[in-house]
Amino acid sequence: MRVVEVNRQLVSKQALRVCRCSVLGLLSVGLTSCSGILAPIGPVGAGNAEILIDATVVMLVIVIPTIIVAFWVAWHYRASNAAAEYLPYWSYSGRIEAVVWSIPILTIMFIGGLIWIGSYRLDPFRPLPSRDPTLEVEVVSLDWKWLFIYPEQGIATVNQLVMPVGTPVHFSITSASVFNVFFIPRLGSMIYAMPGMVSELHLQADRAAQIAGLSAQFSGDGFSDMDFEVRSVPDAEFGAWVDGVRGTGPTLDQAAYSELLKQSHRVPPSSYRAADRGLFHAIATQQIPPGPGPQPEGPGHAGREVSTGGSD
Amino acid sequence: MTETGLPASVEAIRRVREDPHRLGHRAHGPAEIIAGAGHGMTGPASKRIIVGYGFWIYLLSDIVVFSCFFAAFAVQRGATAGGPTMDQIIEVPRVAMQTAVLLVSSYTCMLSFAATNARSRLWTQVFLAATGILGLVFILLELQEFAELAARGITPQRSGMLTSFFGLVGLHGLHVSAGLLWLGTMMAQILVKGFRPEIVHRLICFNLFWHALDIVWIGIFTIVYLMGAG
Amino acid sequence: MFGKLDLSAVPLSEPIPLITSAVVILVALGVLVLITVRGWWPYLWHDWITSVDHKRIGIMYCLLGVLMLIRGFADAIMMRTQQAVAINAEGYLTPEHYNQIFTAHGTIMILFGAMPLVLGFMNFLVPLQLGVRDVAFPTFNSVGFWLTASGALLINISLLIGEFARTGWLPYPPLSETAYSPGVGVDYYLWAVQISGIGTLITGINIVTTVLKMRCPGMSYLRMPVFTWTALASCLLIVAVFPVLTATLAMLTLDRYVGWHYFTNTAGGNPMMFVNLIWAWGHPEVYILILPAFGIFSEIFSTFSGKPLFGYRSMVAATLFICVVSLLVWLHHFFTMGAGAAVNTFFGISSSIIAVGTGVKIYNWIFTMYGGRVRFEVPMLWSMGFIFTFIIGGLTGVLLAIPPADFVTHNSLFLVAHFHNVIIGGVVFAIFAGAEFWFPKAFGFRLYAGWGKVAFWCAFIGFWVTFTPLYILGLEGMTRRLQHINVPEWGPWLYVSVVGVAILIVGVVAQVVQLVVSIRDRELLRDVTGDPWDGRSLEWATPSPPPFFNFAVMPNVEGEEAYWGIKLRAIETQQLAPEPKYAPIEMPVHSPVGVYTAFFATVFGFAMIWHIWWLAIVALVAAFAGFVVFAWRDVHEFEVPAEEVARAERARRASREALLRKLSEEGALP
Amino acid sequence: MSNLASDEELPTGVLDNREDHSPGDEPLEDAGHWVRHANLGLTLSILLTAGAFFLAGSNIIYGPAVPIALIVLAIAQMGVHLVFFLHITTGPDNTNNVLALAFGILVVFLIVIGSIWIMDHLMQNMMPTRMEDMMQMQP
Ligand code: HEO
Ligand code: HEM
Ligand SMILES: [Cu+2]
Repeated sequence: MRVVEVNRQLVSKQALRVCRCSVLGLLSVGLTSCSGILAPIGPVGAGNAEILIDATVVMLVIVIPTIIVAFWVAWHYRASNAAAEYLPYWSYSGRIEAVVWSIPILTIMFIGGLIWIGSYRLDPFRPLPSRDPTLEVEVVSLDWKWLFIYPEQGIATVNQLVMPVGTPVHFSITSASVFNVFFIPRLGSMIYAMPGMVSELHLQADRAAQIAGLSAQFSGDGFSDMDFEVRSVPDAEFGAWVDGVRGTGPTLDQAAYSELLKQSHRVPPSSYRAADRGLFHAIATQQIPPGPGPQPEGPGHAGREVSTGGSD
Repeated sequence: MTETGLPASVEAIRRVREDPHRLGHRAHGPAEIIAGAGHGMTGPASKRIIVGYGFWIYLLSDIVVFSCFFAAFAVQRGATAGGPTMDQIIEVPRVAMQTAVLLVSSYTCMLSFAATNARSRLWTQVFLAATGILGLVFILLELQEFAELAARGITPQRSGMLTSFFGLVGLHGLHVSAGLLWLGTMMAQILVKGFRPEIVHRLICFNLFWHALDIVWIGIFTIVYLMGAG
Repeated sequence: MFGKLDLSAVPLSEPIPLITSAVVILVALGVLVLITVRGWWPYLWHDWITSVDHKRIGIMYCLLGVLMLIRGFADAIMMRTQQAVAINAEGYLTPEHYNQIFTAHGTIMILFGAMPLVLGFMNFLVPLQLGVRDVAFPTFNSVGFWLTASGALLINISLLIGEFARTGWLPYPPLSETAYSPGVGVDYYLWAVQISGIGTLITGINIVTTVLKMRCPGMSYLRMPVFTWTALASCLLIVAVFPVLTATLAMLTLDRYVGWHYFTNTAGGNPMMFVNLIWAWGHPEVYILILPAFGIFSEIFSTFSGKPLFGYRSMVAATLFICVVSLLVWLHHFFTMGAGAAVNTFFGISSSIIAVGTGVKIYNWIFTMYGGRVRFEVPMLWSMGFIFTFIIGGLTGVLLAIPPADFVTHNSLFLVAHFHNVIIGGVVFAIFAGAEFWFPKAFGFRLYAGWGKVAFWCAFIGFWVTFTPLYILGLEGMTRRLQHINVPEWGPWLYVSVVGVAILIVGVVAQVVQLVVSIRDRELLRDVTGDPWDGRSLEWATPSPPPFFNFAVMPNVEGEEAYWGIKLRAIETQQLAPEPKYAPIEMPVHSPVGVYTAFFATVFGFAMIWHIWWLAIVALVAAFAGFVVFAWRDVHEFEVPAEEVARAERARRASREALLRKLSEEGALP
Repeated sequence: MSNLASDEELPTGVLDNREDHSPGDEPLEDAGHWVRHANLGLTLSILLTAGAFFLAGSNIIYGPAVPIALIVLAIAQMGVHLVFFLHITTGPDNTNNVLALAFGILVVFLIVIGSIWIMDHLMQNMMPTRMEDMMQMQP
């Protein structure tokens, strides 16, 4: 995405939001708050939402008349309507067949183009254009919490992500146990977190906000609480926050990490004053073995897993 | 609406003249009823063909099972997890031996069916027995290979690559073993019952099965062994 | 001796599964006692359990499907109520329990509810529509059905003994590997699905062979009814992709049982490969369900419009097009896994291309009604409900097929709403429509329309009230499979959804009442002619219910819409075709091999799940022995004497002649 | 008529009485014909197999092309098996068999090639070793 385009999107944001709300309103036939993926606060999310809405509108243009015609035809040719002609043998018309095939084909040609361009433009691996330097964040999904390592700052957090406004963030994502999906709805695109793999995602927040992130792939009993808080803050505040974190809390060394590896529910946000630089790499390449999963069950539960410890 | 529940037909018949061509309802000329091959005009095919064809469809689906194991092997070839690599576990001479044995067994299998068609019980049994013995040799060679690998600590539990290797080769071996069981049963049936139609139909199927296993083996020795050794 | 199994496998501390299973067991016992007291066993055994008649097997498939739909629906009610009460709270279901419920719901609904129903329809209808007497392999047909029943039984056993998987209906590793799911839940899943999958494969092979090799004289490909075409396409997909399921599950089984590394997250295992393979099956699977549904609607639209299907050839082409293209779209279920833009583009475009084939069908149905005499009988109501619902569901499907849009909707409730929209609006509506439509054919009397209409409206409104909120919640960022909700703002929509479920419950009740009322009034609703809807394909040429040999004489087809042609000729000439010469008919003998195999398959599965190795071996040997005994039998067929054939056929002719007389008495004829 | 008398008599119709044929079955010929057929098939297979094993162990052709040659030989040999052992031909009596085979090959092809393509891209994009390289490149 070129810078100009990003700007254009920023300018048209207001208009876009009106459009969004109306489509959403259409869907919900009622009042609804404009939040979620149709109220993005970053360029990626804006791209996602715009494509979603454009495609919806284009298809509705075909689909609504289709539905109306279907019901009109059914009603008009009802058996009790003696006024309607009856053509008991009419079952073929080359011209209609041609139209019937072309309407969907043409629609899909447009959608196909959208898919093509959109897939490349919004490829999660593709860096965002920006004059500001990119912030690196390493993300590890654990049972059942998220670990964020800021390699450049040398700090780490659990279940909280703080990022500066207007700065692209490059996430390198892996998992230390099972699959999860890293997703911050209002920033846009999600991507899988997988053991032994490093997926990448580029996101950016355009204004200061406090929003939520979550796992979008079921990962076990603690999954429902695998959400984390996301704060986008002005640059200065970010610096202050980093300094604050550096000044407090424990360090993330092997021992602390192996504590994290154990399964636990509802882990409150916390932070580490210092994090091992090579830790993420060691996790991703599985030099540190992945989390152990549920601990051996107590007696008397043949074949059944019961709540697997952890703080709740 | 009439009371008879045939509103459309009655109305249609009234207006049949509106469509003298009966578009889409033209009869394709009176055809006499002929039982035959199921190609549309002739009615259901004979049992022999139905059975053979059904089994053919089954075989295609079985090949799809194999294709998944092939795909897994292709994907996990490099996943040695620090363990042995492909070229360290392959012994080409034995594979050549196995291939030869299986190929000849395919040949004898086909001869057995030629004998069946010539209604020779003796030769059918002889060639089936030959097929079985060759199949057994194949299995023994494979077991020997697996045992030797295991003795060197090379087991499927060692790495993803070995898992997919043993999985693919073992699946084929399992099929051959099942084929042997089937073959034994068939020989007993011929002995007891002779060439009844249903037994001949089963022999057709067995023939198909055995040849299909040979085709799969061609894929295995090429992709796993020959290409792995290189 | 009993592997991992001991008394503690029964979840004594959890009242819900315990009470449910107690009730189920009591009801089952009650039914068994009733059967015994009434002395129905011989009838059940000879005419149903060991039957190899495709119609009986079809009906049993449907019965199984309906039972499982109800079970799945009960799960759905629990999930919806749990989510409504668990807002910033724990709700009444623990995660362990809730996670089993959605897994069981998905698995049961798709593999043991919808699949058996669809297979049941195919079994019942394909030979009738082709004008033949049975499927290609009647005995294997029975094996196939009973294996599916065996899988369903295993899943339901898990309610009481042990637990079910807690992984989602497609058990992604590493979560489903032993390290993260040490219990027996995943093993139940694996064996239940594996066994029933093999049953499905057998049925698929059977129907492909039937359609390709066993048509009555004159039934060329382009004269086959569209339902049969869709059955063929669906079964081709079964034959193509169920082996993929078999292979994938076998690999996961090897990982779990002998410590191999196909999909583990260590030692070179590759969990992404599972995702890849399972969707290579999973995506075509949903088209296996929807294609026959399209077939059902095609028959209904044309019958109730009193017109041939518009664009028959287009319809066939679109069916085959969907069949083939559906084999190359599977990646759209994991766009967000990171395969990159090129791959996503390819699979995104191929997915949306499916909409072309589907769109053609929709338009052809509309033009079928055009110029017709549309009768709004209950099947037609379902069909109109389908058009509306499915188009919207398809639209959201295409949205999901756009990778950048999927990047924010994947695994959200938007997705959940999409697939319920197409599955309920497509498959389930088709099943209800088809049930109304062919019920008289199967049982000899019609269903009472009044309650049918109530059921339809409840289902239609209930569906939209239940699932529209989920679309909205998905757009709000709510993800699927949440046991409790931490965002109170979502609450109102979840309550609305519960209201929808309540309406659906009323619909289900109405459906049951309809059945009861219809059985009570069956004499009033009796279908004496065998052609209650003024039908067009060959199944309506037989009496209702058809004799076990279907056709006294194989019809000789001379054009499209075989029965329509025969019927019009009869009306035109005011007489039936001349009476044929009756000949004896060979029919396959009944055989217990199906239940026998399935019994040992169940035992085998159960033994494997609980690591009772000796029992597993015993079961395998017993199953093999059974097959050998079966292979040894001498009598495969019995002869129906010509007189019996003649008697049945003359009764049929008499009723048709009466109908013709009535027509001319009414003066309806030109 | 070499087929068994006990099998039901095939009817004569408008088409050739053997207009349909199932794979693996031997169409109407005398036994000698099929033995010759089998001999030919065996000979061809032996040649192709020997060729494959020979090529794999030698450097007679350009090394990197050896796998290609092996695959071509394998395909040829599968063809030989289909024709000589399974009696799949292009005749009209075989249309359905060939169609089924084509469908099967299509499915196998889609699954194998599709999986390899997808998995390749996934690994390319996300193997952590790739990161390792990048880290080494950094100053
Ligand atoms: C019967 C079942 C069924 C059917 C028929 C469909 C139909 C379609 N589905 Fe859906 N699906 C089904 C069942 C599922 N789908 C899923 C998930 C799913 C996902 C993955 C989303 C994700 O995980 O992130 C995508 C991309 C699609 C796409 C589509 C498309 C493009 C169609 C098309 O076939 C729709 C075509 C129909 C249309 C378009 C309407 C009619 C056309 C007209 C009127 C012509 C004019 C219109 C246009 C040209 C647009 N589906 C899942 C989730 C599984 C899970 O994750 O657990 C299930 C179960
Ligand atoms: C009758 C009304 C139905 C209701 C109210 C209902 C409700 C639900 C709910 C609440 C979920 C869980 C959503 C979540 O993950 O948050 C779900 C999942 C699912 N449903 Fe349904 N459902 C219904 C019918 C069906 C039918 C008929 C089918 C298929 C034939 C089906 C297939 C599925 C599948 C495959 C899942 C996914 C399971 C998983 O996450 O692993 N449902 N349904
Ligand atoms: Cu799909």
